[in-house]
Amino acid sequence: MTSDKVYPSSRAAVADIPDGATILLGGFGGAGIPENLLVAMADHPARDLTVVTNHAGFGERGLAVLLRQGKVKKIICSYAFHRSAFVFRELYLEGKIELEQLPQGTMAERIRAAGAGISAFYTPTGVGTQAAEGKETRTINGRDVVLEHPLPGDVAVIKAHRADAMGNLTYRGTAANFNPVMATAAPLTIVEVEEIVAPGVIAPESVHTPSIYVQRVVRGEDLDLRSET
Amino acid sequence: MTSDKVYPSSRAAVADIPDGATILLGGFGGAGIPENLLVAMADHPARDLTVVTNHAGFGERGLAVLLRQGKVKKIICSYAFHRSAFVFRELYLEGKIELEQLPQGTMAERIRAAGAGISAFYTPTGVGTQAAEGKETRTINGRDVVLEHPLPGDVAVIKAHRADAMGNLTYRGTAANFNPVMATAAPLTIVEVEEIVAPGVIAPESVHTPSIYVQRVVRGEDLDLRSET
Amino acid sequence: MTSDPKLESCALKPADIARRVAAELPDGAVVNLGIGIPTLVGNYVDAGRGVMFMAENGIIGAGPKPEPGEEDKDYINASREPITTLPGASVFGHADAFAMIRGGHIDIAVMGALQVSAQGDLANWTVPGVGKGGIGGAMDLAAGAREVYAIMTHTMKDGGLKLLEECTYPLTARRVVTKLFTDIAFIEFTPDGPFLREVAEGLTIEDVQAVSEPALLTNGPPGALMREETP
Amino acid sequence: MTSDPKLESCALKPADIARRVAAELPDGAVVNLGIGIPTLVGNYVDAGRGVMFMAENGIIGAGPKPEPGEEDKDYINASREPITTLPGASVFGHADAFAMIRGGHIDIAVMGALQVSAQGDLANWTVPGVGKGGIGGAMDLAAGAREVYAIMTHTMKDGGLKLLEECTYPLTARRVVTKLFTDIAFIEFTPDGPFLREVAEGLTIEDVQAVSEPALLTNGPPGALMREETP
Repeated sequence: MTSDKVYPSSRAAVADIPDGATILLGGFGGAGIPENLLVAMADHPARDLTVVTNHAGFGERGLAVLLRQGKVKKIICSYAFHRSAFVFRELYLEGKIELEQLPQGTMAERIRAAGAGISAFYTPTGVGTQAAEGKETRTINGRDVVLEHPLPGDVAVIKAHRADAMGNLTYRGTAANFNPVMATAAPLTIVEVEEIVAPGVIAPESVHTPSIYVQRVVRGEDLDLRSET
Repeated sequence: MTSDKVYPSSRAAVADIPDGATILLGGFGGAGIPENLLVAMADHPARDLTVVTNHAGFGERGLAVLLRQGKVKKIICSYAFHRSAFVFRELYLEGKIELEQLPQGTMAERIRAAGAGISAFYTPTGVGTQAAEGKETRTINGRDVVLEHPLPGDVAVIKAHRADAMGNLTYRGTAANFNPVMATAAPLTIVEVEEIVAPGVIAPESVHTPSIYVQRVVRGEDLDLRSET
Repeated sequence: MTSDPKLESCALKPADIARRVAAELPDGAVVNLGIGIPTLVGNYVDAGRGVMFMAENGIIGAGPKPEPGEEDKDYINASREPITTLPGASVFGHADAFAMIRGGHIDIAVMGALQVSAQGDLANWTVPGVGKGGIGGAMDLAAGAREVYAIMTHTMKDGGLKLLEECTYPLTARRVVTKLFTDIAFIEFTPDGPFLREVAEGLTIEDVQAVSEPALLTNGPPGALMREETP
Repeated sequence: MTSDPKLESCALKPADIARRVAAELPDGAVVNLGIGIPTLVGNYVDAGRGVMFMAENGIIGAGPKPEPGEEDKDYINASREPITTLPGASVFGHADAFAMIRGGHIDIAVMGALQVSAQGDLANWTVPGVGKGGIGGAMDLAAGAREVYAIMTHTMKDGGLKLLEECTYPLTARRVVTKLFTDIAFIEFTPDGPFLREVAEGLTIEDVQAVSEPALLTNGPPGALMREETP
C-alpha cells in the first residue's frame, strides 16, 4: 500500500511541481543536498519558483542550475552572498531575482512552526536589527522579542541517507541540517536517498523523520554528484 | 571530565533539590517513569514542590509517595482525575493541593518553548475552552489562536533507556514521552537509566537527547520497580 | 442508552459502532484512536487498507495487542494498554507527537464524546462539578486533526439529549466534529447543519430526530447503520 | 590592522588571538566557533579541558580536521570544512540546533566582529552596500549564547575605528558581547563600560585608548596579552 511512495526516477518524482511553487530545499554547505532532484528540476518546465534554503547556491551545481535557467523568482535564505553563490549574486545585482534574508535559526523555527501548527511565535533573535524591521515586537519577561510567522512550502525537496519503502527516513552526520524540519512543512515532500530498505529494517527508535511526513522517495541516480566547495 | 555526571545512587542524585522547586517529571501511563528517583525524592526533605507531569500519579507508586508525604504543593498536568490518581484526588478534594490542567500538546510545547528559547507562541489548541480563559487571543490567518508561555522547571527528573557517561541519552518505544522535551527545559536534569555505557557506544545519529542537556545520570537501583496499571 | 424501549432494542452495541467507524476510515489514513469505544476501531480495519494508527504518547504504526506474556513495558498506547509495532513503525516524544497533531498531519481523530453541538462543537473532557476527568490530548487532537469522528451513545441513560444546539458541558474544541457515530445514527456535519446519513435498522428519521435537539437534514430515506453480521 | 607602525609591530597574529581566546574558555564549556579566526580557537584547547564544540549545522562534539583522504562528505562544520567526531558526539537537524542555541544551552559563541559598541552591541554580518555578506546563524548565536566572545582587528586597515560608541554597520544583536579580543587588547564589557584587561606587549593603555572611541575603564596597569611562545 505504501510502497507506491517509491518513485522510479528523480525526474518522475518532480514531474508535477507547478509554476509558482514555494520549494523548501534542504542542504547546508555541501552536505545533505538533493542534487539528483535538483538536476531533474532543472530539466523540468516549472518556473517562477520561490526557493527557501540556507544559502543562495553553491558553485555551478544544484540550485545554481535552476538559477541559470531563470526558474527562480525569489530566494528566501539565511546567507545570500557567500563567495560560492556567484550565480545568485550576478542575477541579484542585475535585479533579476528577489531576496529575503532571515536569521538561520528563525528560518528553521518558522519552518518548524509551519509543520507543527504553531500560528506564530516570539523570539529574541534579530531584535533591534534589520531582521526585525516592520515586525511586531513586545517585551516578555523583560526581554524585547519579535513576532515571527510560519514559513511553509508547497513542496519540500530534501535529501536523507536512507529510507524505507514506507517513507521513514534517517540522516547521517551533519547532512540532516534543514532536511528533517522541511519534511514536516510541505504537503508534498520528495526525498532523495542513498539507499531504500524494506519497512522494519529501520528500528522505530532510529527513525528520524516518520513516514507520514514523506510522500515520495527516490534513490539518487548519481550518488557521486557533489557540489564543489 | 564528564563522567562526573554519573552519580552513585538515586539518593545522591536528588540530594540537593531545594524546597519550592518546580520539578519536570517524565512519564506517561506506566512507561518512562523515573521510579527510583521518585523513591529517593520521597526520602528527601524537599517540600512545597510544584510538579509538572502528564498525569497526577499512578496508583500508590512514584509520584503518589511524594503526594502522600505532603511534599507537593501544586500539580501542573494534562490529566488530573484518572481513576489511578486516587491519592491526588483525595488531597485535591480536601483542598490540600493546587491543580492546573493544560492540554497535553500545549504542555509539551510550552516545555519545548522553555528549552528552545521561544518567548511565547500562538496555538489553536484550547481556543473557546476553559484552557484559554484569561489568556490573550487573536486571529491569525482567519483562525482564532491563544498565546501560551514557556513552562520551565528548576529540575527535570526523567527516565531514559540508556545513557553514556557524558550524558547522551536514548529512549525506547513509547517510554520517551515527555522525557526528551523535559530534559531541555531545566538547568538541572537528572536522569534514571537502565544502562550506562562508555562515550562513543551510542552513535551520533542514535542520540535522542544530546549530552549538554543532562547534568546527572544514575542507573536505577531497582529496575523491576513498576507502577501498577 | 435511553430508557425508550424501541430505541434501546434497535441501538448498536459498541463493537458495531466501532465497525461502522472502521468502515468509514479512508484507506491509507493516519488515525488517532481515543480512549473507550474508539480503541475498538482498530480491530475492524484490515491491514491491507494501509490505515496507520498513531498514538499521542509517541508512536506511528501501532499494531495489535501483544499475546499474553509478550507485553513490553516500554510499548503502550495512549490508553496505557500494551501494544505491538508493525513494520515501518516509528516512535518519538510528546513534543514531536503533538507537533504532528497540531500541524494537521493526523487525518482523523476518533474520539469519544459527551456532547456534540449542531455546529460540530465537541465536549468530551469533563462534566460540570469538581474532580472529574482530564484534558489529556483531547483539545490538541480535536483542534489539530483534519477530521474528528466523534462516538457517543445518542442520549444519556436518563434520556437526556447529547446532540444539542449548544453544548452545556465545558468544551473541548469548537466546530471540529465532521462525523458523529452514535448507537442509533451516523450524522455528518455539513455547512448547512447536521445531516442524517444512516439510522439503526428498525428506526426512522423521526425516531432519531426526537432525541436530537438540532434539526437534522435529510435527503430521502437514510441508509441503514451496519450491524454485526454474525451476532 | 592600522597603518600606525607602533601598533602594527606589536599586534598579535590571528593564531595568537585564537590562543588567547582558547585560554579564556572555561573548562567544560559548550562552545560555538564562528567562521574565520574563531575556527582556529579549537586548535589551542586541550582535550582534557572538556570543552565541547558545537556547530549550528547540527553537531556537538566536533573533533579535529580529518586526515587527508579521510574526509566524510556528511560530516562538516558551519564553515563547511570536513570534521571528525569525538566519542560522545551527537548530531541533529537545524531546528534542534537552534533550539539549543536560542534556549541558552551554548555557553560561549566565539564570533568574528566588524564593529563592537561601548554597550557590547555587535555588528558582524554585513557592511552598508548591496550584495555583501549574509546573516547565517550570527543573530541567533549572538542573541542566544550565554556569552559572546568577539574577535576583530582593533582598527580597519585605513586606521578607522571598530570599537565605537555606537556601531554604524547593521547590527547583529544589541548588548551581547561580553569579551572582546583584538590584535592589541582584551576588553571585558562590564555594567560600567568596556574594561581594558590586557594589552599587547609593547603597548600602553593610552595606545589602545587612542584607537578606541569609548572610554576604556582600567584598574591599574592591565596584563600583557599572550603571544606565541615559540614564534
